[in-house]
Amino acid sequence: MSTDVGVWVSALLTIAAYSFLWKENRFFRAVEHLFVGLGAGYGIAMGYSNIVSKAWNPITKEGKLYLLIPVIMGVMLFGRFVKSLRWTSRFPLAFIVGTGAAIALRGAVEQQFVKQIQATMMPLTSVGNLIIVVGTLCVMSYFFFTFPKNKALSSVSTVGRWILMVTFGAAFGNGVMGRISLSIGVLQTLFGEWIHLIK
Amino acid sequence: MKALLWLGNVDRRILYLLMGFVLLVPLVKPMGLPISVSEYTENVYNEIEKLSPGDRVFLDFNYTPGSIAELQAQADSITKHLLRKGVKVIAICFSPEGAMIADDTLNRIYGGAGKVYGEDYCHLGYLAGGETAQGAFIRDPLKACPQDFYGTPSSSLPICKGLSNGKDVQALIYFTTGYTAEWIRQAGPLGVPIIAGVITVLGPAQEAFVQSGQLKGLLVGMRGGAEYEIIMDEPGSAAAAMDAQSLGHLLFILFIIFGNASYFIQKKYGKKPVGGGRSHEY
Amino acid sequence: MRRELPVLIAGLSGALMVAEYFFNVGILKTWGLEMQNWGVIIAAFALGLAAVSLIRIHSRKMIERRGEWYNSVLLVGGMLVTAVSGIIGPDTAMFRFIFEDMITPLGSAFYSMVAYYLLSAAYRTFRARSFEATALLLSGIIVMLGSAPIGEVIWSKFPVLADWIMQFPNLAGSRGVLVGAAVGTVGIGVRIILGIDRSYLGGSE
Amino acid sequence: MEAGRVTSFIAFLFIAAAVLYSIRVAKTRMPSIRKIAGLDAIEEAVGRATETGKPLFYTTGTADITGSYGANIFAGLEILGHTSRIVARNNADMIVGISLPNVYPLALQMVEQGYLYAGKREYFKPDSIQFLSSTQFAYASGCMGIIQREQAAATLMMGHFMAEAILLAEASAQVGAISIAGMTSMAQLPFLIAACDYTLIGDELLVAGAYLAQDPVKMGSIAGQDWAKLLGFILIAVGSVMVTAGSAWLKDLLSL
Repeated sequence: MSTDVGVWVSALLTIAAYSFLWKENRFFRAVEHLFVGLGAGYGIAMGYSNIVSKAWNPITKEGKLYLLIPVIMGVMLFGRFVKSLRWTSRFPLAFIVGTGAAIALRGAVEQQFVKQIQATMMPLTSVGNLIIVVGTLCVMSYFFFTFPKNKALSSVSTVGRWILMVTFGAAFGNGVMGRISLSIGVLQTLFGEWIHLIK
Repeated sequence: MKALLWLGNVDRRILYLLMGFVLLVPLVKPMGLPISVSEYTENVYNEIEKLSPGDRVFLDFNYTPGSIAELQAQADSITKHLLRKGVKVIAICFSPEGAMIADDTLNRIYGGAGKVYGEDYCHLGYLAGGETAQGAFIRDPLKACPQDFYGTPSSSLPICKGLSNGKDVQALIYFTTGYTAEWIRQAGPLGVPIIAGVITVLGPAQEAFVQSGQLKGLLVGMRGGAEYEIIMDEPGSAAAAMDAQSLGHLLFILFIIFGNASYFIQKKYGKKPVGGGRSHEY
Repeated sequence: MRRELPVLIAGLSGALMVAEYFFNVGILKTWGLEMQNWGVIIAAFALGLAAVSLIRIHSRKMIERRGEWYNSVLLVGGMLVTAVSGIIGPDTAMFRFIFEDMITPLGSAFYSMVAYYLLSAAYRTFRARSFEATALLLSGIIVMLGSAPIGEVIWSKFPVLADWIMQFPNLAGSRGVLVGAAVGTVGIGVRIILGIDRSYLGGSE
Repeated sequence: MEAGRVTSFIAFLFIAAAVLYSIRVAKTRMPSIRKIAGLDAIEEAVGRATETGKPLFYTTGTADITGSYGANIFAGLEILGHTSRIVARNNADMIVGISLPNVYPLALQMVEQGYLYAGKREYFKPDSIQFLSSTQFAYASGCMGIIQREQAAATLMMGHFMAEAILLAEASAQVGAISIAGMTSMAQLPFLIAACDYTLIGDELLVAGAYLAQDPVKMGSIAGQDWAKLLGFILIAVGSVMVTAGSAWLKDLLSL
């Protein structure tokens, strides 16, 4: 058994969380609330250092007064908590939504649309390439929604659905490994660091 | 026959106990099944081998403590490899919790080897704003991060000298629980070689970027970490966990078989099968 | 003005970000980069939003001693201690303790529980009841056997087969979805920038 | 013009034009859509709830309307409106679990409108829409509690879900509920496809939402995006044939 306080704290918290697997209970609810609180507190600490380095210091030390604009917008976000000021939070939100949508859009056109199409232009000389090219086309046609129904389209999109199922199967198989990894990690901590069972 | 039907309806708590037990036994008493190294992991290794001493790379730790089991082995091994190559590392995070993980990893590996902070490695901390922040960072890292994790002006760090955009580093390596195409969208246009380490569930969706060459290398989950430990000849926690992985997978497959066997028997004898989506007959 | 101005802000900032990407004009580039940095600053403020709503909900519970109010004490107390010690500095012993011995084990425990549910879900519902379900099941099992070392011991070709699934049919499936998603991203972006779709801005009304 | 971005710019213009044109057309004539399997299943699910006298559970998941999954949440809300109309018509019961403060008032409004359309305003119970928690696992355990306590006859999950997806699906399987899910995340879809009775895959969710709400902007956008996808389809097909025949002209053109 470990004699370290930290190890004991983490082991007991883990057990309280795992008790949920048996039944929802008060210990689980307690650690769940604690976790929410710690996470939010952590977020504040990190956000604070961002604000200091990116806004406070440049404004006070370098005189970059125009940075007051994003600071004011940041403060306006909190308007949503006051009924009469609720409308103010729409301005920073609009900025976040507008820039965010544009930044995702421009990258998506080049890297996800053009580059991916280019990479799919392959010589149809091997079974593998044939599967990639035809498969991609079939899956794309599964996501045509408004074209008039015809036999060719519906049979191509059925094949697309089959390919999607194989894709999902692969992700499922992978997912199993990922989730097992996480529980192994917990067991390694519990039985390695707390009870010294794993060497 | 009755036994098979019973096997199709085991209480979930028994399953949970079984799984805990099956995972624990090989951790306590390893079986030592061989782990082969995949082509993907070799590609990542070769890609890092191409770097020369003095080159700089960005390391992005985009994961929370919940996924340490999946990604820490990858992060540790790659960092060790970079250390061996004498490459300089600049860490950055776009998830708040990643900042502490990056801090621990670099101090343990680079600091532990006697490398100098600010000279051989540095940690620029957490940057809020998701993809918008990633875009800002790759275009002008020092403008995006005027201070490092400890509050030192980043332009005063020797390692950041002459760092005006993403083209000034030789690779971008990220470990993530959540990105799908974000870095490819933001760093791809600059032509920085990108290497990704992702949690296992995200693996399949990245294939499209590997084949197109937008990703220069891909490590997937704990297995990827274990393979990298093997290739580096420093087996660690991930390699040790692979036996448990094997038994865990067998348990999954075994119970999927049990479930299917009892499903088909019930169907054959005209009973309403237990379980199975889309089988709700009226 | 309260309704129109936000639409205009979203449109202008979005249009600038698109323009600076495609056109090599110095002033656009400078402003584009500046906008991205502003986004980071605003996002940093947004991190405090969750904290404020949590404090609002839970201080009410504490004052009224409603339900399990002691859990609210735990939540708000934990938040304040973490925030203060983190602001003092990431190197303080308290902050390290909270991160390493509380946040880390709890995060790992919550996420890892999913494995257990996944096992019971796979067991209950993963049935070869149709052609499609069988395709999913088979590809799943092959990938499982291909990635766990035991699969290779059972049959040396499992990893090869699993790799084949990943590199061909899976690639086709992922790519088909990816291209469709790219088009969708552009569609939403255009709607927001031109102010045709305002539902995204109405959330806080 | 930035070097290497000419094709991207043209592609952007094409997609934007297709979307804008189709929205204009949709304002006078709504496009028709192909059949989406999970949509008819909603009637079936409500039917089950009516027969058994047990409630239907509906949730939109753990993403906010302002984030990158906002579109999914709106689709989830639109389908909620449609579902509540059928629920009201059949005098069935429904409970809605919400995880985000921003989504709560919208859900309330959607359900009330559904009852109004069905002419059953007096049966609308605001308490049936519950705010659970904006934290992932607190929300998940809240949903699981409702599903099991109320022995839900059907569970509908439409919106965006992360690791909690499998927890909810498993909880509804345990009580034998019909489950219908819809989301776009490739990482979670496999688990839902395996564990749920019906699943709306990827964009099917968005299309279903727009279709049920008969929103000309969204429907038009979907029709426009179809043309963009068709462009991609044709480029891939022609490009591959040309490369096979030994000409990389089209492929290289895309690097411009």
